[in-house]
Amino acid sequence: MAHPWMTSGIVTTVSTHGLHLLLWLTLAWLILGVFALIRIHSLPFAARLFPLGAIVCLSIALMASIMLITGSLPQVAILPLGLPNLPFHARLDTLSAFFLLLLGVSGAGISIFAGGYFRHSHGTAPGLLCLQYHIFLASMALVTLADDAYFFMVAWETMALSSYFLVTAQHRFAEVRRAGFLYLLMAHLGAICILLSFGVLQGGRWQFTFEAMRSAALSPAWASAAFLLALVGFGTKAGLVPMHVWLPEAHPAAPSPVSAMMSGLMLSTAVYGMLRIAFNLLHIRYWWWGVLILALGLFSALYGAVFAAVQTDMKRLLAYSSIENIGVIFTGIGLTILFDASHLPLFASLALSAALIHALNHSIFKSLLFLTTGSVLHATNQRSLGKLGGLIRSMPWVATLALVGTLAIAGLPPLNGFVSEWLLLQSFLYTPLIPHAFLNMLIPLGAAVLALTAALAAYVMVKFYGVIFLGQHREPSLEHAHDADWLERIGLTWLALGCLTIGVLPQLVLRAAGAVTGTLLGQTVNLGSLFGLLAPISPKQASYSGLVLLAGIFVVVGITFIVVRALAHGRIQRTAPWDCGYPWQTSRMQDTAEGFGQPIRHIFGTFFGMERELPSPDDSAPQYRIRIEDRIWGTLYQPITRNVQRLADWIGLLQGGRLPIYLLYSFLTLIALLVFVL
Amino acid sequence: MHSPYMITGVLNLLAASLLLISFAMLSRRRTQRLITLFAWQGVVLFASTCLVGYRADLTELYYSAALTLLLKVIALPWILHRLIHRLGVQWDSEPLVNIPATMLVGLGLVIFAFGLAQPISRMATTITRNTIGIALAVIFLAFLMMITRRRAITQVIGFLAMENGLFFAATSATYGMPMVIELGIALDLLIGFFILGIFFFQIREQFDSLDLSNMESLKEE
Amino acid sequence: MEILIILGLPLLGALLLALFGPQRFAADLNAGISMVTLIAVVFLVMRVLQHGSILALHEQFFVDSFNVFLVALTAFVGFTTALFSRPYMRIEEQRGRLNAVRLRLYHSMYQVFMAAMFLALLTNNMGLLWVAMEAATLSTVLLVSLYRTRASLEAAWKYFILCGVGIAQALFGTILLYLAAEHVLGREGMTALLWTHLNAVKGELEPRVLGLAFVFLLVGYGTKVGLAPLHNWLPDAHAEGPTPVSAVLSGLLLNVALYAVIRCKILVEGSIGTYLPGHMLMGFGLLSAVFGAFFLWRQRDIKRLFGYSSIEHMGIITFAFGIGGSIANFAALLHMTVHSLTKSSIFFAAGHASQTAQTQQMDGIRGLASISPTIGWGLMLGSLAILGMPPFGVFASEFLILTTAMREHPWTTPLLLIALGVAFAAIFRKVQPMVFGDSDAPPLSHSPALIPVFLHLAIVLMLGVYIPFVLAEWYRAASLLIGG
Amino acid sequence: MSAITIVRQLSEVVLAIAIAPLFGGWIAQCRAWLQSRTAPPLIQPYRMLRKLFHKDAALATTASPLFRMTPYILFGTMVLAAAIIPSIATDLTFARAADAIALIGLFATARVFQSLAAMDIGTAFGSMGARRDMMIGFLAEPALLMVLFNAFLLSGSTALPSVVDVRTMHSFFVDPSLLFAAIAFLMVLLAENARIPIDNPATHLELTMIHEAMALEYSARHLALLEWAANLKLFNYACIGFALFLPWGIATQGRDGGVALAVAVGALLVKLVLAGAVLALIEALSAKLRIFRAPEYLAISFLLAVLGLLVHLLLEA
Repeated sequence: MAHPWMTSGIVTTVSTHGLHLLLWLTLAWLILGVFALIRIHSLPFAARLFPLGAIVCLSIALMASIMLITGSLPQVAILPLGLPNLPFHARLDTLSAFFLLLLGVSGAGISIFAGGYFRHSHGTAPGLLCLQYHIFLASMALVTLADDAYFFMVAWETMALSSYFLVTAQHRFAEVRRAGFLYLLMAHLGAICILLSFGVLQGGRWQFTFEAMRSAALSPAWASAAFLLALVGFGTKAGLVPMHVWLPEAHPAAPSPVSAMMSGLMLSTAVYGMLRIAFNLLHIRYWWWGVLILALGLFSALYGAVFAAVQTDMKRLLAYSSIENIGVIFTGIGLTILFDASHLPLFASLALSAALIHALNHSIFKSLLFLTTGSVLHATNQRSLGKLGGLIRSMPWVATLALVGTLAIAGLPPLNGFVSEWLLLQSFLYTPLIPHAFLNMLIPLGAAVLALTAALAAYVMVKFYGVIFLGQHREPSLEHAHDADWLERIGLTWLALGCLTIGVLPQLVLRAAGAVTGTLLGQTVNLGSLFGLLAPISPKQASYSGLVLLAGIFVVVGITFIVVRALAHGRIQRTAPWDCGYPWQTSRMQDTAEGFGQPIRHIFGTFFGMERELPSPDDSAPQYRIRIEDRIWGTLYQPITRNVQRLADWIGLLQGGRLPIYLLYSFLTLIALLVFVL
Repeated sequence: MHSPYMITGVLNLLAASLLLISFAMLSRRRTQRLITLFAWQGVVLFASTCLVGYRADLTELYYSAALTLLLKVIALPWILHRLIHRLGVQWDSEPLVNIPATMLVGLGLVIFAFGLAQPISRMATTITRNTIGIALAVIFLAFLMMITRRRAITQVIGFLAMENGLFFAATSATYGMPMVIELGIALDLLIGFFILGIFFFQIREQFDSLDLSNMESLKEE
Repeated sequence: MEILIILGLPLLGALLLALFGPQRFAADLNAGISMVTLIAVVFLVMRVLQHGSILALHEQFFVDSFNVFLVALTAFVGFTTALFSRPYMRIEEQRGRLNAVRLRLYHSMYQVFMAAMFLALLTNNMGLLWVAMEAATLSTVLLVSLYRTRASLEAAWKYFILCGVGIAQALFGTILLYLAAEHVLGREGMTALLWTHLNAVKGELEPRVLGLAFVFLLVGYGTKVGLAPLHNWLPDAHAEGPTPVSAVLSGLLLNVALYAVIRCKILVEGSIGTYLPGHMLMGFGLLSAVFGAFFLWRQRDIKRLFGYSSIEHMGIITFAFGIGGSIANFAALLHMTVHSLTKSSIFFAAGHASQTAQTQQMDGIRGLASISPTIGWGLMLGSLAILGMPPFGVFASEFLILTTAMREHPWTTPLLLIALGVAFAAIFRKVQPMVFGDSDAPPLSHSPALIPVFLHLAIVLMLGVYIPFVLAEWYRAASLLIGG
Repeated sequence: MSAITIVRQLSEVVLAIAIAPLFGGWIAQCRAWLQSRTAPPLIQPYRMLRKLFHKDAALATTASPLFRMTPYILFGTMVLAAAIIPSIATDLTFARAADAIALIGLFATARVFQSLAAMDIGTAFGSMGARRDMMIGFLAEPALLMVLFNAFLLSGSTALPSVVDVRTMHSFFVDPSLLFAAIAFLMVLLAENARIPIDNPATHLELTMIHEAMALEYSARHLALLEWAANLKLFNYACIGFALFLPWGIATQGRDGGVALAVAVGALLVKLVLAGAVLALIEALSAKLRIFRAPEYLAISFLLAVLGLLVHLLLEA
């Protein structure tokens, strides 16, 4: 396509050598990390490196966007590394470029923030932390660039490993260790499934480059097997229910920038992997795959939202909300497969754009929110919602930026969260065109579930923001909570601006997503003009303009304000809040997080394993305690461990300690083999 | 000269006696008896080796016969005797699991061994080829003996008996291995045996008995 | 003439160390000898790389691409282990677990053991191979029982009896082999046991006899490889011997035993023409992998734990050799290399760890990363490497093995994956609390020798992302030679 | 866009702002009649607003800027919504800026801001009200979406102007599925606008109220804006309902000269009068539900909407 930018030389060189440049940038991260080892114990030294990493992030984002717009894709390269008969293949196409863009944009904000975040570090030495951090970034970039199974697996597991070490940075706490163990174990099992999936994909020709897999023609059974394995593998990493158990443990355990990266970036790489296999490596898609993913996605979304609503730890709450958003993304993928399988490419690309944009949005606002929790954590040393409150007065910066994130993740116009959900609902509207009697009656209910989830998300975020930043301080110490320092503010502001920009000018990202859908599905939705309406199918069908909404609200509010001031007056008297005739109220008497979750517990009681401790009426120091548990843990995972234990006990009997018995074993083996050969 | 048949007959007789001795070892309780039996095994081996050597006039077989005489008839039994005197266990007897049953199993093993030896002896060119089965049987019986025994020393004797079986197999199947190997094997055997000798005392001072039932602490509890 | 140096020097060293062992410099002498041996090996390797395989001393010795790489590996790990054992043994001596006399025994036996392994690898004579294996067993028996504790004696005794009996079976197998060979090659010139000659005529050897012979050889040497259910000696010996010995047992002896099995397999497969031996190996391999993995689940003793892990990995390697074919053999050789490097480094770290905590019970070992980070991270990274975490080399070989298995025998992959998964959970849940968390134990008196650990891990890491051309060619030639 | 469009747009907005309180007043009047009370005059709402605007605002000491911004934001969003919804004409400047789904989003934004403001003071009632309001929100939204789905199936669009245009093409044709949808929408409307049977705008008993609980801390001009915004919200919902179910009279694309507009205004007034009466009737006949009966109530509306959907799919297929 002839683009004005093409004239400028840099852009052309970038777009022709994009892949190599990207690989070098990835290497730059690694070098930065190794460099940090020089003064491994000096915190300021490491802290100075993070912004440099952010610069690399920015350049990667920039290049990725250039590639998406003008790049001559795909580009391939073969690295002088890897196995002798299977060197590392790298490939840059629109899909990987899109996810690199995502990585760069959010990564930049997180890295800048990290520069200010890591302060008095206990646990892993700062230099080592810096190394692990940048290895994590680099491995995620390589995952999107890998073009053969081995390279992919290496990058993938390196990602898991580095993030594991980051999660266990404060390994002195037992629960952190437990979380880390659970995380790495699940990650590894997932990786085994992915490996198996590749094993199936190569279709018996023992070619492990993705190129070969693309051209492999699998029988329906094998294709489905590969797809299911991939679903389990990537679903585990993405935190799809019921493979999600590690997520609410691991994300809170990590330092906040790491939680942000895991939630915002790493989960997206899982989405990338799913798309890569489903739409690029597999040559065909069957409609029931779509139904399966759709069901899983919707269930995860609802499950995540409901559990997030009853959390009392702010980072756990965000972790569950990640499960919800991943569910939404996979819902989009499911719809895409459904449309694609029933040969409706336009709507398929609509759903896929929705999924991609939501992945991008999620990475931005979830990073933003996790980082704000980081600032709050630093300012108050509190993670429990029950001990926070009123921070909007002591930390206005964080509070304001967090508000942006809150509104965005709650899916409210005119911010970015709404755009993707709107697109997704739009694509739901066209499901009646799918030629399956039952499906087009059932799937609308899916839309209803999605709407319910979105509204629940709003509920959750109101709780999150209201309890942390609004109201009165639940602890006296919060009076002196200090606001974020300047690096942190820059990082947060960057991400908040991201939320706003995408919300107001969704066409920007719609173009990026369009490039992807163009390559994967051979069709793009109606992109519209950059500042015009967002009307993916046609303005007649449905249209939306965040810009108008934002501007409109501002104008009306402005006018109203002026008018009110002109006609009436601005006089104000400060008084105490209405105490309902009970003047001895303390700040502890505010509504608590548990209280806010109560309607959810009441309505969705069947989801949880709950145990309550109600105080007795004549209790001098009454205590109300409630524990919410994940049912899936007890029903699915404990039995597995129990059986392994039992099996291990049986096999353990072989090592009974009696020499004659051992001799008997070898004797019997000998006899058996002799009989065998005779 | 004597007729080859006669020599073959004698050889077969010796082989049979070897088998007999193995069965006897399987059923003996007294350590001392076992040692004597082991020595007898050595004697039989020596005789058979000499005969084979004479029949196929191979000088190196005489060497290995001499080696056998030195090692298995004189040295080892003597050392064993000294050992059990030093350890003062010459008179102690050990419980055996149900001798008739063991005998029956042994019988089964012998049949199995003969069956196994068919293809081998069919292709062997030696005059003693049909005794390979017996050699194999001796090995199996020694194995069985090791399994059924509870005392360290008796197990070692079982081990040595197995070595004898192997040696017999070597001579009977192939007129013995090349001399280098023979020497190597003998050397290993000797060293191993000395190590065992040292072991016995260490085990004694640690466990104050040579009963294997004390040595069952390393296991999956 | 490198071969003579490689064989003679350790023996000479053993003699020297036996004569004046108690001196202070004994440990350094030990390391020095190993180093010179290593240098000689390097020369030998270069010769082989230039001129291909060598026959020497009336064909009694034979070096081809298969065993030369094992020789190199053995010499290398032998050297690093000697380096490691200097501070380790000194600390043990301070702790009063060993006295000068025992140390002398240790050093000289260490060299004898090395010599025996070199002999086993280099000899062309199946009989000498047997003798060398037996010699290796005897020397290690003394090493295992070095502490003279009840447990170590028990372990050594079991080790001796089981391996002795096993090796006896191997001898019978050798005899049968000789019988078959003599039938073709004749007694004259004693070529009937030379592997090269056997290999030349393997097609004419009587199949049934060789089948029987292979069973005996497999059971015999397999016992030393630690294949389930012949493995029972292995965990005890690993747990109760001094750590350097556990390292060389796991890292080297098992490899050498497997090497013997593979040599036999080449002959037998050539003779009987079916895949019977391969299938036997696969069966043993799978059994060991699965059993090993499940055994791991309930371990309390750190060295015992990694002993079982050796069983599992030997199972995997054996399985790969059983599959046969260039890629599987390649993977198996690669796995041999990375396993012995990783496992020995793990044992180094584990040894220092148990010295720090003054116990081998894993419940007693805590917070290594905070006491002495090098030990802690060494243990952590080593364990992750052995668990097949990329980018470490173990993953490379496991990747190849798994994918080949998927193609050749799909039904085996679930078993292997279960084994890998269980092993991961079992080992990692034990290692993490040892490395992380808090501890109040004092650091070691001598600075631990962890250069070997990180050297090994670095090599393993490199093999994960980049296999040098030389090495690759080397493996290729070897795997072609093994064929199957 | 031509000048006439802008004029049309402005007049519609002004009209909405102007008559929204009147609509609220009219409902109150009807209720009074039904309860055989003497009704307050129709212009009572205006009086109240005027009075509130001239009072001094009493602001809690713990209030943050968010608390003071919220009334303006609420008012703003509602006015914007009024500008987007085709109440008298479809060819408007802003009409395409948001389809029905986006409108729901807009209302959600307003709701979230109000809830946050309610939590800002940190009294028990505020956050209780916020909690309940959000609950109603997430219960109502699925039903609402199903209603829109229904409309989409009928007119192939979720953009209200297109809906109106399409539906006014074939005159007075009523699809059976619309019946279900309409009832569902009505139920949602009651719930969303804090009316009986979910909430009682007249009560000030702290434990039962929802909307009032959130407005508890507001006074003077802030309260005035809140009330006005609430009236506008009700008005907007009514207009959405008209656009979806009774579009006749609205000046459609092309046929929107002065006369048509006049007709449209008249039609709108008539519809409003009728709707007010109906609402009042419902409110008079039904009693307020316990808060935890709300799920059942909204589940029923959801059920109706889905039934409408199925009926449609069945009859079309």
